[in-house]
Amino acid sequence: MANEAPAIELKGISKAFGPVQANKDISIRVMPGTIHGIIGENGAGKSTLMSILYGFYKADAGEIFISGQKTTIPDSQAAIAAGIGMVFQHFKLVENFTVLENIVLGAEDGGLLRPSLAKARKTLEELEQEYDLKVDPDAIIEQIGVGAQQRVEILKALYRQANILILDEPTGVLTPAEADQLFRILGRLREEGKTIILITHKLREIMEITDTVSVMRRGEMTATVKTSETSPEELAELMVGRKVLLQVDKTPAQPGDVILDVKNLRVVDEMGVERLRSIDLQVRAGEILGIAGVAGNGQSELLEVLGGYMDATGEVRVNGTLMPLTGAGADGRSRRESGVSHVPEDRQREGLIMDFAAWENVAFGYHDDAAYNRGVLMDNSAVRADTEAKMERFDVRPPNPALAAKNFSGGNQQKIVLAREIERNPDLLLIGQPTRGVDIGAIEFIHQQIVALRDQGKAILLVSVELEEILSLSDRVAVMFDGQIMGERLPSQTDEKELGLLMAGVSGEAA
Amino acid sequence: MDVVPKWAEVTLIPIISLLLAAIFSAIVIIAIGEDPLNALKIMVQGAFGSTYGWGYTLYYATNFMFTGLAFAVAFHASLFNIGGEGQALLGGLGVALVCLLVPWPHWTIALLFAMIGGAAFGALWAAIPAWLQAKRGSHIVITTIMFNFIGAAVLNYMLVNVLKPKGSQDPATARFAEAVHLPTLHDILAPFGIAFSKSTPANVSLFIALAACVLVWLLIWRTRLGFEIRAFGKSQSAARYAGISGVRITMIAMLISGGLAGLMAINNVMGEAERLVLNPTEGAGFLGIAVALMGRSHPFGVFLAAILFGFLYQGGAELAFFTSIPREMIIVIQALVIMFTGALDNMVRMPLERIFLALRGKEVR
Amino acid sequence: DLGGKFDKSFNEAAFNGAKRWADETGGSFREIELQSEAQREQALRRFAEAGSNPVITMGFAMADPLSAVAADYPDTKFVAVDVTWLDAPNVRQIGFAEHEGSYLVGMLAAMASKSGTVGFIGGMDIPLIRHFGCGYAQGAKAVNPDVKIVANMTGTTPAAWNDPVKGSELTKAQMSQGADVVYAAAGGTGVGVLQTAADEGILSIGVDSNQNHLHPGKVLTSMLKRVDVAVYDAMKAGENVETGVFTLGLAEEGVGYALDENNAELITDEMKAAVDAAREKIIGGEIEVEAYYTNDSCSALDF
Amino acid sequence: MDFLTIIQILDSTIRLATPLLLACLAGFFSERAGIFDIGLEGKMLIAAMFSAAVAYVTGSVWLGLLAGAASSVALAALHGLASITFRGNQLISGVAINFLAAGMTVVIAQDWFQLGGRTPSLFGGARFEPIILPFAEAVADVPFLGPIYAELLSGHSILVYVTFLLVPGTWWVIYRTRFGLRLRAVGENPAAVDTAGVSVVGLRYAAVAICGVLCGIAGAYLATALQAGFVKDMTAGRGFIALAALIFAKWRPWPAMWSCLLFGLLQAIALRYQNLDLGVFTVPVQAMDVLPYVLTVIILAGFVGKAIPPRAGGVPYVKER
Ligand SMILES: Nc1ncnc2c1ncn2[C@@H]1O[C@H](COP(=O)(O)OP(=O)(O)OP(=O)(O)O)[C@@H](O)[C@H]1O
Ligand SMILES: Nc1ncnc2c1ncn2[C@@H]1O[C@H](COP(=O)(O)OP(=O)(O)OP(=O)(O)O)[C@@H](O)[C@H]1O
Ligand SMILES: [Mg+2]
Ligand SMILES: [Mg+2]
Repeated sequence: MANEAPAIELKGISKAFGPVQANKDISIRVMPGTIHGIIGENGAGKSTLMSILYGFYKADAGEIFISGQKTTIPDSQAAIAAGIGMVFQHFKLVENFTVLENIVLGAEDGGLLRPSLAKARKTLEELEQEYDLKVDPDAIIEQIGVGAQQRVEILKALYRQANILILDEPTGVLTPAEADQLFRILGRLREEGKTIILITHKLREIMEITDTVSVMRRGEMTATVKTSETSPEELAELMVGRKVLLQVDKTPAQPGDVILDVKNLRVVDEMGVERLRSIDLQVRAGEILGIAGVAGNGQSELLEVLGGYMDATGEVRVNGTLMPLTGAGADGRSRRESGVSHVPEDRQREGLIMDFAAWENVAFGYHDDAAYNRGVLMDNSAVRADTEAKMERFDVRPPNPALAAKNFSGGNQQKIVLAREIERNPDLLLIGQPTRGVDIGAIEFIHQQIVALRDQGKAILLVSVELEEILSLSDRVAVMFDGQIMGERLPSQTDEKELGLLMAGVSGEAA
Repeated sequence: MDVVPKWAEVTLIPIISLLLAAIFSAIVIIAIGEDPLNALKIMVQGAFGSTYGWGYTLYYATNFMFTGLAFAVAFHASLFNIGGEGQALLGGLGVALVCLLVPWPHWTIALLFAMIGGAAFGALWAAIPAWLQAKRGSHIVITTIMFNFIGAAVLNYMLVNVLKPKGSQDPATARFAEAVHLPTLHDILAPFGIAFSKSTPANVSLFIALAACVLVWLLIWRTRLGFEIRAFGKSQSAARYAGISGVRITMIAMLISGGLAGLMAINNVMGEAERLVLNPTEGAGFLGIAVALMGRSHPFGVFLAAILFGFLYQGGAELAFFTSIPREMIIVIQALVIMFTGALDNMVRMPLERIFLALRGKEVR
Repeated sequence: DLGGKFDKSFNEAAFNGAKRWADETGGSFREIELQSEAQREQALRRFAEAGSNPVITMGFAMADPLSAVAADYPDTKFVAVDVTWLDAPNVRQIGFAEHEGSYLVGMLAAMASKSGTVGFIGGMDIPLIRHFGCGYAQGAKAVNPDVKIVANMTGTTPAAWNDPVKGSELTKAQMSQGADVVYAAAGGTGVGVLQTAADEGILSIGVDSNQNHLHPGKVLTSMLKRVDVAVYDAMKAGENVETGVFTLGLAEEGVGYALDENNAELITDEMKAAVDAAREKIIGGEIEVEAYYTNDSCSALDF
Repeated sequence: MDFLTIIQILDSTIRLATPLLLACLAGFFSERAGIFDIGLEGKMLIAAMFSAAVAYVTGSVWLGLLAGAASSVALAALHGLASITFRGNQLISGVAINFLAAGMTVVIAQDWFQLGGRTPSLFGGARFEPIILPFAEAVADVPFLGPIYAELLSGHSILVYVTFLLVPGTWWVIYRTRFGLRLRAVGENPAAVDTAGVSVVGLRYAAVAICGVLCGIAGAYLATALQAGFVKDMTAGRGFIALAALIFAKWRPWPAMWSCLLFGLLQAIALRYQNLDLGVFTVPVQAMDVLPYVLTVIILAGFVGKAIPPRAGGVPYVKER
């Protein structure tokens, strides 16, 4: 193996976006038939580096060698020709196209569509057999789950006969089950002799599947080690530059009286499909109720109803007072007034306005607050000051209130949302996917904040597809499947396996 | 993450863009066998060379400020209100009715009510498309286009069949009473010992337009409502999460927008013509779109763009007086200005960015 | 007027009059085509201050600005075409009896029509145009009491003056209603009317200046409004042009119908005879052609 | 109203709908590729002027058509430069192009012909003559079908038939060819096209060019088929109506045809029945004049509902900032 040429070798890659040096003189070599992990904080430069390898961005300096040959990759076309495929962090699919159309796009043979599609359909079946990548070729992308969408991205790469596959934060949006399936697939691909680069924030995955791993910090490659010769703790330290607690340490909860009381909650969407079927649940002061479940089983709807912006029938009580579920009073603002804070699942679409400056985002939703206003006018300087304080306390980087939300990394974007919602010290905090796409340094911090809030005697409803997260944070775990609550467990008395079954719809008794 | 510093953004880029527009205009003028430098001299002289020129420049600018602001407000809510023309027409009707139906004792009171009338009619004309957009999802671009045509017909009907004085050949209302004539800049500045040309249409409305700029700025950047309008405009999904009602914002933004467009009438109808004629707006509503977009929907930008177009209008008129350059040449120049300052700005910005990057290349992290 | 020079009718006629004067006398004149309402007054002052004398204005829309400006320049003479209702000492106001001219072409239309249906296509729906239509209708009815008159306006926005496509469609629509002679008083839109009439083999009638040559043998005639003459005379008179109100009707040769080699074979002798007779009668006052303005309505045609 | 009248109204509908449909399809290609275009009006106008001018000078309508298309494509290229290459504001660029055309046409025409921005009237070979379909005369007297064929279908200029053939053509290109797939994709998510190794810029320029050609034909149809020459501003707002029709049709080819025909029909009716006499009172001409617009609004509010534009529409494609 030593004398064999590396599948990929990068030499002295540098890239700046305007003033930001995203990559500084980076060199790595990845051997064929191996899985190479890349970890690093948000904004460390991982995605940029890979985008350069895939010809999406052009490097300012540096050389690329593919299996020994020096290769210039001016655009994605060249990358594809060189046998490189990439699954981006934010998928690059045409939402209203079918799976098949997305796969042939750019790889059609001939001017006419029909033959290309027919051929693709055949190849697709073969690929499905080979790697059990199951997707309905005629499904519309926006109607299939993220897991399936990601399989489409992988199929896209394989359809283009990629030998080198790059995955940027592939499991960020997947359930454990889906993640395990993904890793089985990656395993197969490795056996086939394909080379894989895996960017992730989850050390468990690194340890589980990679052969070698590189660590990036502030645009530089700080270390490359054999996975077998390292430990999560060491990696975490390399990555963040300090010791990181990988487990949440929390005292047992002292539940107080009921804060959130939900009875027979139902939601029917405009297509007449039942999204929530008679949900009953309670959250007490000083406890965290975790809602586990595969994405798309009603968790989002539950949060939106409780958050006040989806119509529903049934009863929702906060501190004993009935919340309107339709018409006037059924909106985020009134909910906030009655002591409910909400960290939405999708920070980029709902939690933040990406074009707004950080300080505007901190005021967002609370812009009526007396503290932010002087008479009829808003007191922007007050908001800015408050934002600086919050950024300080939540250690948002860079701590610059004037910077637009879109220019913060995912982790820091999430911190801004949390700062806004937690600092209101609400009676009830609704929080969805708190650490999706966020680096471990930030995860540790966010988890601490959540627990701290609980210890102040607040009620917290946590929705996450990360079982690990659910288990480590929650005091009680409820599992949702197909708009229903399949069962409730105590973290101490259950495990990922049992929950996995519940999430798959195997009812509590059976499990 | 902007590379080009603010000062350059607001000075260098527009100036270079204008230069480019001027150069291309010159090429066209040469092509039709005229002398561009002379033309430029005439335009600048005519527009800024005398209080007389200023009077007209500011008069046109006033119109554009109103319609520009109107478009900008709606645009902040990501509503593309092409209906400024029709809303301004109806505003004219409102102003005319106010001025004709009541024997006003003094222009101040008349102006106050004329403003209410104009704004109300303009807002009304915007309200229907707004409601259709908010409630029925009918595309506001179509509905406002349609309402421009409908507004023109309404005005035509009112003038020809209702408001036209009997026996007059001119499809226009009677002249407004002396009492409601607005003081011109001449009247206003005289007390301060400033001799301003007597025969220009610029009038108090100018100051109302300026006030409107300030108020709109406050509204958009300093009030809760403005915050909500911008939030809704940037991300409807986020607005929904925050409990900002889309219907409410759509209606309010469009009402304000239509109201501002309608307000224009106090300048052209009450201030200048002092009666309501056919087609009193003469495309100011459409030009407002360009003015707003060029001004980046910021009141101050709108103000500058409005002055610029006031200059082009007045300078253009002078050009027509003193040369045989066809009047359509002015439209060409306007087009080039809009193109270069509004749409091709990156053509200037990109090279500048490279320069500035090179300058501060050292201090990159 | 905002219509613009070379509209092939009204403003162009004025321009030609001015040119004729310039060519003959070698004198010079300055002209401006307005593009905005505010410029009406502006232009008047500009010329007055520049010492132009007389200052000639075209179109009724100049009346209002004139009333404001004229007084400020007492020793400048103004000539206002299509304006008759101002009281200003230094303004020569020239009105045309368009209804009389229209009456004559109306007669010709009715006589030339085989179907007994004639058409009228106006530009923008304004009183002046109705005035044309009204005279036309009376003329047609005079020849053939039960003639059918199809009247249309092109539109209600200024675009109506420059929409030949709509002009064509209107012509076709009127043909389908039986019209076989169409009178166009619609500026640029008229170009489309005459064109379509020629293409479809029916007759058309031009307006203001002689448009017979546009489609030789296919334009029945043109209602002449001798703006050129008026302008020419005014310029000839120069500084000391006589002020006051002048209405140029048939008697003054201010209006009439065009007869030239292009339409010679279309106008039979008896048609000519009949029309000329009517002309005399109108001049003699035996025929009273009703003007639309008198009470904003028209007995012969309703709009 | 009698059968023949209906035929005549429909006949006029077709003539009025043709330029709308051409412009509408033009906008279709551009906007499906993610480039908003409110400059249809301007492109039609300049094409009308150049087609008429060149047809007059050369005496060949086909050369005229060519010139018209070329001029329109030139403006389209300018729009592309602004909105694709320099990622400018597509709306401003569109507005500018409308102004530019409105001014340029008159300035140039005046400079060439000294007719105040008109072009001389066209005769014979310099115009598109109506085409009489085979046996039109023969079957003309056949009851019902005869007139439909002879009056309604026959006797239009070649461009009309081409235009209506373009509808299935467009449908086929967009939904059945590789180019169509990529075009739709680039309008929905350019990043997907880019990462698939296809040039976003290339695709968008292609779309804009097609838009230019179609607008060119539309302008030429106005000036050399419907009319016999150019008159300033002769497009009279048809570009905007076409835009409305496009949105109305939710950016789909067949509905685009129907909505254009609807607009044409409404206009034809309005032209045919001014001053409708309802016995009690007569509807004023103004009311009939705006009928098409009023009905559009009503239909829009009543039946069409939300129209979702191509997702990437109007936003320049930027991957680095
Ligand atoms: N398109 C872009 N334009 C400008 N700057 C960018 C762009 N993409 C990334 N950057 C800058 O480059 C730096 C590295 O970004 P990159 O996406 O590579 O980080 P990352 O390691 O992928 O972060 P994450 O873990 O959140 O995915 C960021 O801090 C950002 O400031
Ligand atoms: N267009 C851009 N301009 C400036 N910075 C950008 C841009 N796109 C991404 N970035 C920065 O690059 C870094 C990584 O961004 P990336 O695209 O990987 O998503 P992200 O920020 O990691 O979000 P998530 O963590 O949810 O994936 C962040 O610092 C982000 O702010
Ligand atoms: Mg990344
Ligand atoms: Mg990330």
